[in-house]
Amino acid sequence: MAELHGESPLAARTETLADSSVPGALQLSEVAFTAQVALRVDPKSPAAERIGTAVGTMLPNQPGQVARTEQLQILWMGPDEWLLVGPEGSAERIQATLTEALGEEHGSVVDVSGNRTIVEVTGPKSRELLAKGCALDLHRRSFASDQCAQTLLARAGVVLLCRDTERPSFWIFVRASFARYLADWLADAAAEYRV
Amino acid sequence: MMLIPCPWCGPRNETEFHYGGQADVSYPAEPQQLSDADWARFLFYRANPKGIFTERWNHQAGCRRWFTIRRDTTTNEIFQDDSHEAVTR
Amino acid sequence: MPRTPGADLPDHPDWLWNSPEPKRSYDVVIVGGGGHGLATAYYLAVNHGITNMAVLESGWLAGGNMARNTTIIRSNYLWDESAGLYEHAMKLWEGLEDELDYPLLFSQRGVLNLAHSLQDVRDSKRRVGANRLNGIDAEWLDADQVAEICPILNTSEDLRYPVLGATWQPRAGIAKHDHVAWGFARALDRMGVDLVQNCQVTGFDRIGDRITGVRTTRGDIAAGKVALAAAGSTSVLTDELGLALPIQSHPLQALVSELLEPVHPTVVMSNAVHVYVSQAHKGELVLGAGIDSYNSYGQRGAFHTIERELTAAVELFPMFSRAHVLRTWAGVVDVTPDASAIMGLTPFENLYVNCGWGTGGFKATPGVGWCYAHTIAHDEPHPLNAPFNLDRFTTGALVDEHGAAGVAH
Amino acid sequence: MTGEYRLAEGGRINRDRPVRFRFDGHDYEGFDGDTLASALLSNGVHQVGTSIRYGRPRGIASAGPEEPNALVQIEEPFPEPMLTATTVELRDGLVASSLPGQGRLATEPDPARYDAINAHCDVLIVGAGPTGLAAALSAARSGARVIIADADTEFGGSLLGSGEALDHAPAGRWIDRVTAELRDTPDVTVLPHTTVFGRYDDNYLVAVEHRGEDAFTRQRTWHIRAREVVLATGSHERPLVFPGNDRPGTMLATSARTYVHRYGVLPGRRAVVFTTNDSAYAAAIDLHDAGVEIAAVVDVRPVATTLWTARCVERGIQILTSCAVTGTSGTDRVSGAQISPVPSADSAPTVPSELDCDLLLVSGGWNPAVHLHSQARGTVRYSEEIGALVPDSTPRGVRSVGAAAGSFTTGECLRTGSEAGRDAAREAGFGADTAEVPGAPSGPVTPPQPTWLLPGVPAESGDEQFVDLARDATVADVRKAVGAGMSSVEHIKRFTTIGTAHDQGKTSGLLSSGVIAELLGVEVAQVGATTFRPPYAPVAFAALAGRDRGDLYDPVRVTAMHDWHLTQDCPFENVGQWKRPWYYPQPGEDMDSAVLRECHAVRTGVGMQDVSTLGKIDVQGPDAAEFLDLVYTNKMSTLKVGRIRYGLMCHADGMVFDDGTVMRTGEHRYLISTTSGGAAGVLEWLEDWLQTEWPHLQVHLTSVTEHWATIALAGPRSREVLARVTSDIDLDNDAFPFMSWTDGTVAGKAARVCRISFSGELAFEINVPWWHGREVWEALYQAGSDQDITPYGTETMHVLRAEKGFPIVGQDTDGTVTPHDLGMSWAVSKKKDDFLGMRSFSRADTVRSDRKHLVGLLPPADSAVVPEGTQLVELAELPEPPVPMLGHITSSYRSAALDRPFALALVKSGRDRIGQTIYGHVGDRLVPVEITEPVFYDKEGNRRDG
Repeated sequence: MAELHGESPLAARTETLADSSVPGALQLSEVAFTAQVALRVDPKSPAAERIGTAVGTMLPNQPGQVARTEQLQILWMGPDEWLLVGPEGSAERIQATLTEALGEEHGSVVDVSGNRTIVEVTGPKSRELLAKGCALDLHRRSFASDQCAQTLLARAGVVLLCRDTERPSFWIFVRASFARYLADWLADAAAEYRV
Repeated sequence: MMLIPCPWCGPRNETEFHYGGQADVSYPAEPQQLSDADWARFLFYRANPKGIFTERWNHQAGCRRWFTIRRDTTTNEIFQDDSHEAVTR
Repeated sequence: MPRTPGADLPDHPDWLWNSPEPKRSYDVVIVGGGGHGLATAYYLAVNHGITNMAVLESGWLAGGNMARNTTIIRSNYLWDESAGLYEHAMKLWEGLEDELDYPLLFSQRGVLNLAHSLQDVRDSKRRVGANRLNGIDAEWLDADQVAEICPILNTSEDLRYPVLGATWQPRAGIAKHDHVAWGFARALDRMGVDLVQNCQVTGFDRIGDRITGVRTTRGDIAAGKVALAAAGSTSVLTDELGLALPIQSHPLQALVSELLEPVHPTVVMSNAVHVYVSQAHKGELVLGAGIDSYNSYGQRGAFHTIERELTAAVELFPMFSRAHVLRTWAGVVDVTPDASAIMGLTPFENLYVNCGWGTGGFKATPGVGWCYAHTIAHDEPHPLNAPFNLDRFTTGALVDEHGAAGVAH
Repeated sequence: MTGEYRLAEGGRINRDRPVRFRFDGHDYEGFDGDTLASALLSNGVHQVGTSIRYGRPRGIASAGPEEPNALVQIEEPFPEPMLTATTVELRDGLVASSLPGQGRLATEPDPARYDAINAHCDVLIVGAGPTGLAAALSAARSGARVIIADADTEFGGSLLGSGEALDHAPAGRWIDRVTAELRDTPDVTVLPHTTVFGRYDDNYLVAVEHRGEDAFTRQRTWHIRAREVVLATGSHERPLVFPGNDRPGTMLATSARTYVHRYGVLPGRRAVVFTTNDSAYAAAIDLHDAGVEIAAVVDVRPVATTLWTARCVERGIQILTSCAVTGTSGTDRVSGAQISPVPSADSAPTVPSELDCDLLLVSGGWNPAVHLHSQARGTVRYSEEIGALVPDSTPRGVRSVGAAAGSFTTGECLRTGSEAGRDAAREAGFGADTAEVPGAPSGPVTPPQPTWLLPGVPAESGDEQFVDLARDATVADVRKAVGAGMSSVEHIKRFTTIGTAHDQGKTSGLLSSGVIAELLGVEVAQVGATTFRPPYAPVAFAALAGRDRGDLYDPVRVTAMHDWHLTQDCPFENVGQWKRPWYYPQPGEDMDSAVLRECHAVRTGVGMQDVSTLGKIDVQGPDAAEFLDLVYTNKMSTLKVGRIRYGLMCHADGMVFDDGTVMRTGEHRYLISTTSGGAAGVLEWLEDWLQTEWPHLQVHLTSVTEHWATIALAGPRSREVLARVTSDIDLDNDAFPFMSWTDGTVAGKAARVCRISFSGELAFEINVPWWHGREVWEALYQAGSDQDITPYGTETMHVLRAEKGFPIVGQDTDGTVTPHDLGMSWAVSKKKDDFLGMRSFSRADTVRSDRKHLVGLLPPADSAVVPEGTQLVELAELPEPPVPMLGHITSSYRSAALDRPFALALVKSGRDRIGQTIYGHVGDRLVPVEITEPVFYDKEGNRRDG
């Protein structure tokens, strides 16, 4: 059941993010209300294969790999763990698909849509901005499109997803309770680009 | 700032990890059958070698998996598998 | 000659100690020439008349944690057992300068232990109450009173974790660590005790479960009794005997700034934000942090610990912003599961153990010496160190200073 | 006005931009590009203060970070203590003063911003002198990611001050060309004015970039993870020890050369040059050519190098070989140097001759800057050939090259630098070649003659022979330390304080080892040196604090309803990183009255609390029940789907460490809750057991803490309020009994509703997805408005649960408390074979009958609340300390329902003392308190069903 959403975790920071954006250098905004479903299943099991068939792509089996379908991004989160990200309102449909494909096999499907929100960071200054708080090597050769990583950004745990190596563009998945902190941190770190 | 090789996510800064101390300390099969002294050994006694230490880490900020590495407690060089060549520097 | 503030410390005496060759036999051999080893030898000589004794040090005398700590002295521990031992040490500190006839620069400028959360406040008041009933000077101060004692401390409510108050022990303070060690060493040298440097103990001689001597890089040395005072290296020694100890060795880092005009009148410790600060006699700020999480004998720690510590320092003391870090270093501290020490007999006859002082070693120095000497001389623990036996890990009668008191260092 | 010592032309200063500054109360002018030191020298100011112990005048002794004397306090633009005049960039309006002793910190807040950045590279090159630039060129051309950093404001290193020609052209051209190429190469980061000050595990190097006083960010800390590191850190010239070696006008020879070439400043008019090696000759020649009269070059060696001799002869400079400076004259400035032949076994003592001079240049050899090498666990050895410590090993991934490795000619530095850059890039996996390097003049070199104590100088003059100028420590001090029985360099350093000043012994470190060696009669190699600890150069606290300041010091975690709370102006309690409403004061209310009102509302009407911060973990799998049986003290496998049970978790030592509710949401599925602060720790703890001890158990854990916004609706009217916003949930007791849950719709949103109560009242816990939290909260608030629905905070929650005797883990427990101590044996299963903590309950200490128990306490009804933390004693009169203590008060409040104060406490044998009166020690008073059962209110539990 798709339903109208209330208030996203960064609704109160919409302006902060917009104000921190610098045309031609940096664009910051929230991507709110995506459907997010946590999946745990043995990647070698028939269930994993069934799930691959059901969602239209095999579950990525390399650390940090992201698989895409028209509707879904599937992020590798651990050796038997994935995060499926879909459009707003699709969480129940994704869960149903996964649960059905899982069948009687051991695995878990949990709606975690509210758990994290997403900050999109785009523009030539993105990497530098992120580097101020993220120790991962974000160079195009090390962290390319459709790669993801769970790591720390400033003092918050995040999932980083490279959406586009060239522009470049990143999604930062952050726990809802940490989202304002992260937005404030990003604004502070981006402040120098406005002068 | 050690670079700790998570077997899944690859080398990451030590700040992403939580230390778990000595590896291979198994929970006793039948705790109720143990003497107090043996139970105390399980609870509180851990090896404390100066040199190579087989120890556990949890990739807390990453994939959340626990894993085991060997590390030299005098140099922080880390060894994987049975290799004598440090994987880090 | 005009001397500038911060120019110097009092002069050392003209003579300190000899560096003799070890003899082949002693009544007592103390393994470890740090503060604890030296103090123990001192009280063995003074209180128990034992002088046919050697203190064996693998490197240079008092060059381990004694040379690396942040010199804070206090006795405001929660549990009766800890309070008894540390307060005994405090009383000894109060007379030590005269006794050793050495300028130890023991300065009772007080220690503030800050509270940053409501639970910190409860724990602090609990500790203050326990301290007072144990005869230890202690007060609970609210944020305004804290600001009166230490005006440079940021007590505003804007802090991420505001200072809600603090415990205050006026008799607490700092001393000059080298001077303390050298004071003991000089006294021992005068009494004919051998201080043997560059002498690494590599093993033990034993007959059954009776220890008869030590093997060293400078030859075998027979000993009536062998007392370990080797802090983080203790398990390396006892592994040889198959004697397991519940200690883990961790790095503990500290740093100093340049010499600065006096701004900081006391000692401030904050466990919640992991920093402790004093301003030493010459004017340098001395800062410490929490221990690094992993086992290490490397005498160096990780940089992020230093960064976090300085962040906390600048938050609490905004005026430190442009002070400079001159030097950072690390010691190796041996930590027990209950953050309390182990001192007493061992399953081996004539072998005694003192370790596990974690971050509390320096402040306990004379108290340890006094009690450990008693333990060695009488072959039974002094009442003050009796609770710090190894058996407590089996019975469960821990002296859980980190679980309950939440205050380290 | 140009300073009288400024050359008419030359130098890398910008003569079009004069800069006015003030030093020690006098106004001066210099140029953009000057340091404070060069500007002072250009105005003829040598003395920049007095020494710390003896108050002796001291002058500028160097041109770089090794400066031991010229310490300054910056006053404007903002106070900063203890910088070296030789590294302070001149700027308009700079106000500084000399600083012999303690620096001064500003009392006003520092307005500057500081931050940090992470960087990764294949090759990090530390130092951008000839060696570093050549290395960078080789590495950069291979396509490797290169970072090159240099502490100086511009690249070039020694070339900036040497006036050397490369390929017969001024070296500056090569520097500019290389720097430009590096800047233009993709993936090369060029960092001038950036000091790499520490090397940590796995090639993690830390640097501070000085971005400028007017920059948005004043200083930036770089955290650099490098595959390979090339240490092209150069070397420091060493002074010489002789009587009166501290007089202003005494300067390192090559520094004087730097002042001429880089700043166009003559450091004096007539110089004596005292050396043990060839490098000072270049200084003598260059200063001569710039117009300084060279009175003599005094060389301790018996023979000078032919090339240099010829150049001196050309210029009429006399060379005095086998001679030494054995004294100086002058008051505030050197006016003459006494020269004596170095005595040999068969020579008779001679009377020194005196040469007039206003500048005494010294060179005692060169110390490679091995600091970072040493921090990388590289070993060093004492090299007899160059009389200095040189790298003696190659730590993995770190190579020292050029002067840092003991190669001192520019040609050699360029060549080996280029090779090192190539090798480092190759090691990092790039097909690199050596970049071509320009030709640099070089010639035969006569080996230096390391000199520590001058032979023939009387011991009495030891207190005028300075070993560490910064600490005013002399040969006499070292002699005293040795005389006191000390032989370790570490002891002597501590005894004399040598090497402990702002420069951490850059000029004095090895010098003191040499002096110690001579006094002990041993080799320098035996004495060794003290450890090189980070930072290489002083670094400001704020630079390391970075941007994690103020609100960014630690994340502020908030719930979905946070903005609503903000509208109520409620104070917040920090609970871990969370901000939780503490209480909601109405106008004129203090905390006590607000809490009494809130408590009363919940007991008599209806209240609501934001409890979203509680941790939530989804537990799934066929073995979920078995797993939970192992980690909770009570049995969870028997819980029926749809029902909820309270659970306690213990560590294996039997001590309580977390608690919460367990909902069975399916045959193989549970949702468990944790304390607000404990969520992350509990999840990791559970994963630990699951992954490492019981990997055979088929269970998956997923944190869903923030997925849900959770509202507690509590009080006898709660059912009535909830009924107004839900139509599909039967709220009747029988249909929806205590400790059960159901899914339904609340305020139009899909919700999971639980019948649990932490207050003892009829209560519901409503869970909705995060983004509906505020809407549903407001809907409930609206629905209860006619019932005076009362939002309440953590304080009221604490009071209400305490009235019911419910403990709070972390407040009523402290890591030493078992479930039995809490009186919660009912939550410890006796039917299970094992669970975490079970074995520990039968240890000698845990079976003691006199353990501390959680009990209730009643102070006199009309008395004040007894403070939490109060210690409890048995006797009405206090004996002398130590006073035996029975325990302490863990929770203490005024109860609205009971209209009296009450408390919870951990008391020795507490349950056996119920009914007894003991005493709380409050201030210096004893307050009687009666021990009671811990449940004060609704003992029968009748209220939970409304």
